[in-house]
Amino acid sequence: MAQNVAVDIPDGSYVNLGIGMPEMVADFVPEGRELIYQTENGLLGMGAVPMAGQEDPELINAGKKPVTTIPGACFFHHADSFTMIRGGHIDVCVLGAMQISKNGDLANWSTGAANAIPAVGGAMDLVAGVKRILVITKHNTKDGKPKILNQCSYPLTGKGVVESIYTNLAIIDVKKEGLFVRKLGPNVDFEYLQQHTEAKLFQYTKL
Amino acid sequence: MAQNVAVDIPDGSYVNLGIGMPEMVADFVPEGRELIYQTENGLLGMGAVPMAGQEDPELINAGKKPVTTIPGACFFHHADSFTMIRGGHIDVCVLGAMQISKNGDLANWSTGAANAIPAVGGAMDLVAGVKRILVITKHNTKDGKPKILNQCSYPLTGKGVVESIYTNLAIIDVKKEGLFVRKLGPNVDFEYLQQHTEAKLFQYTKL
Amino acid sequence: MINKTVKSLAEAVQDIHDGATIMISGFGEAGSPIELIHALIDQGAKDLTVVSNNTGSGNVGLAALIEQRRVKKMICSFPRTANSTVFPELYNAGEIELELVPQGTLAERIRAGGAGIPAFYTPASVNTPLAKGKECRVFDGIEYVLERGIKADFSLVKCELADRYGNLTYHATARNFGPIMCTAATTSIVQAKKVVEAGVIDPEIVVTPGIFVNHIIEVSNPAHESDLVAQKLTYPW
Amino acid sequence: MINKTVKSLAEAVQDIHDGATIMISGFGEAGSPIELIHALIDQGAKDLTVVSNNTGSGNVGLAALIEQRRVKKMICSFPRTANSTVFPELYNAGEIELELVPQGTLAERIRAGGAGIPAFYTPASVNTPLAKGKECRVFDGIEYVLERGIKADFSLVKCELADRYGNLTYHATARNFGPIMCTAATTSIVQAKKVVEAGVIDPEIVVTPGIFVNHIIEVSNPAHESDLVAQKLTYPW
Repeated sequence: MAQNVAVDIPDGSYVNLGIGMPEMVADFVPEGRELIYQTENGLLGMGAVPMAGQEDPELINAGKKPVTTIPGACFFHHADSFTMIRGGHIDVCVLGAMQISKNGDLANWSTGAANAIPAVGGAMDLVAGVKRILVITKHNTKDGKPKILNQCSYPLTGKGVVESIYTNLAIIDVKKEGLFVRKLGPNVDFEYLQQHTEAKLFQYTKL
Repeated sequence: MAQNVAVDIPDGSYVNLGIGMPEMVADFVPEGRELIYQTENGLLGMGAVPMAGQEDPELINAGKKPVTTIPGACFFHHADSFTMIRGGHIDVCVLGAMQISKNGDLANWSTGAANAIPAVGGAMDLVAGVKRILVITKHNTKDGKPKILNQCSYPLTGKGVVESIYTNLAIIDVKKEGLFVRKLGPNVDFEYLQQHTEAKLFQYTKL
Repeated sequence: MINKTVKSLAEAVQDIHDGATIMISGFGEAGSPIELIHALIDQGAKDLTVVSNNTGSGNVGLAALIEQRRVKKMICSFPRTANSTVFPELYNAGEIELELVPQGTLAERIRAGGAGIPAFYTPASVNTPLAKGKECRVFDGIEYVLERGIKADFSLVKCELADRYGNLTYHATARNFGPIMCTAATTSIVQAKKVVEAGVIDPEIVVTPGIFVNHIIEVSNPAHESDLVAQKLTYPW
Repeated sequence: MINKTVKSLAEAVQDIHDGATIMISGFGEAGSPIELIHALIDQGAKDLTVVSNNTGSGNVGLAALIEQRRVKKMICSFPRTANSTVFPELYNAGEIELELVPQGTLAERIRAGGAGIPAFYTPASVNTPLAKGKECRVFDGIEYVLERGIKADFSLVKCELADRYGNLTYHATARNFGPIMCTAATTSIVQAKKVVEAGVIDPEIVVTPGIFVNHIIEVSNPAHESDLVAQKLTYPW
């Protein structure tokens, strides 16, 4: 999945990676491309994971894990960081999802359950401000329920914000006309994919 | 005049000096006091006028004159500069005036004449954001007309913003109850001052 | 002579009053002013409203302040983190209030508070429960929500270098909320890893101009929250 | 490999189109990107809206661009300065538009434009002619005026050091509007006194992060406007 996302990010892009599965995208940058990673806690030019023993507890990413800097990196405060995000300066953001609707609504911050501790972080700013929102997620929940729905039942992070969905079963593009399957995973056919998806899926007509 | 203003600025104050006569206040800081000068074009900790030949055309004050920095100065951009000003962080601002009204309205940016080129600079932000606005001005215009009026005829810079007025004839405090003369200049008596002032003046009753 | 350094952590926090609103810097442990927070625990002020991105972890620092029932309300973007149990327990027991704010909105509200901007429009949270009850407005065909600036009575901030005027630099991603929180508080209280002579910090590289800072205390070997949590320590110890 | 440096001033400004909105850094001559402005004069784009604090002096730089009748509208705070005659003459002849904005409001509108904030409230200009026709609103007993963010198609900015990513530092009070203008333009074009290798500028002292910059051209010996004015030069020369 992470590799499929990485392939779709053009050379020279400024990229923000959400916490968890999205962080893995950085491991698959195709050769010859240079991407610049922004972490909303104040670093542009995030580098690789530090070697053991080299971690600095005050040089971390948005997931609060130790990182390093590339030559040409810079630090800044939170208001400047969200100037980048809200101001439309980040090209691509890769986020995880709890639910995605057929019109690109994203829910990824709260189940809305009464006893859940809601925690939103920067997700709402990212979906409002970044040019392209790519979602990376397991196609179904742990108990086998669809995550790609006609309508999200969880509280929204943003309405109509998702461009494409990368799952373990397929790559799906969110279009005005509906959800279009761009690529099927190995050993996955369209019918199987539709059975595991609540929202109706479409196939691109061959050119 | 400038000396009278300087005496009224407490030790440790952050001070912004307007263009022209207000700039002279910096020459009269009483011994034992340390004041920090902010210039809205991006310097906190403005120092003395540079020695001839030492001027840097890109190290200037709001009046676009060459300045120096004190040890402990810092540079910043315009949005941060007006965070200081608008955000209420500057203690005292000394401004020039074209007209002041009895209730502390200030007009100092435009005569409103049809062929005048209006130029406001940072004056409106300063009067809106700085804690204390002191005005330093000749008591009358070049052709002998009063500048301290019942009402300003020129377009306002700000309404009810002036705390005290320092002229060549007197020091006048703007109070809710009216204009109170705090100090008369050498060889000036109250009647003479009132004759040269349109707005009614009051005397502080002796304690 | 202007000199904003104070002699002890206790002196730095002595004026904090019951019911105060306090901004506390940090994103996770990076930039969290643990020693100042512990001094505040010792000092005793209660019924506090705390503005901070997270709610601390383990039983030290901000989590310890919350555990001592000294915080009546948290304003933050991400109250649950690895090893954070104190806030979730009190929140589920109904013993602490939460105002959840998107991280960028939180940052902008703090900056606005410091910059004399009472309110601004932002696209974040439109069409979500976090915009509920707030004024929405369309500019150029896009919908925005009105958000208010936040000010605080005090801010507690961790920095790298400081001088007697209060000019500050930061270290790496410990910078995060520190610079904007210094602007938004009536009294900004800063712990610096090192206090240097005025003029040592190049005027070009000052991050927080001294005008935004009130009290400075040198804490040359600040603890890392993760170390204290790994040792299962609880403050007060 | 990301490399934002270009080979010539002409290449740097080649995409600027007729009718563009252009932000130009500088406060007086400090920070004014004279060489980029002269390249724009050579390039030919017209009907421009220019956002800049002043209107230039003498017959060089911004004043020369105006003198060439290439600017239809100025958005600025202080259009008359020592040695500025070009703008006043055209303005009094009704040949150029002026939108006068308080300096702090101008800065905040530019910052808002760059930060995705469509509008904000400010106390500056309330009860003055500059608030005329604008929405006013009371927050906590104080009256504010609604101001809109400004974006630009291009910004022309002068800086000190730059690297291939577009990270910038500035010199003294030449910093002024540069950093915020870089954030508010679709395409930011920067003249740097020196272009250095990536990594030379300490990540802690970068003022403008590279994400806000598009094209960089090294101009190692930029002219000072006051020198050119003293020599009574007129551009094009």
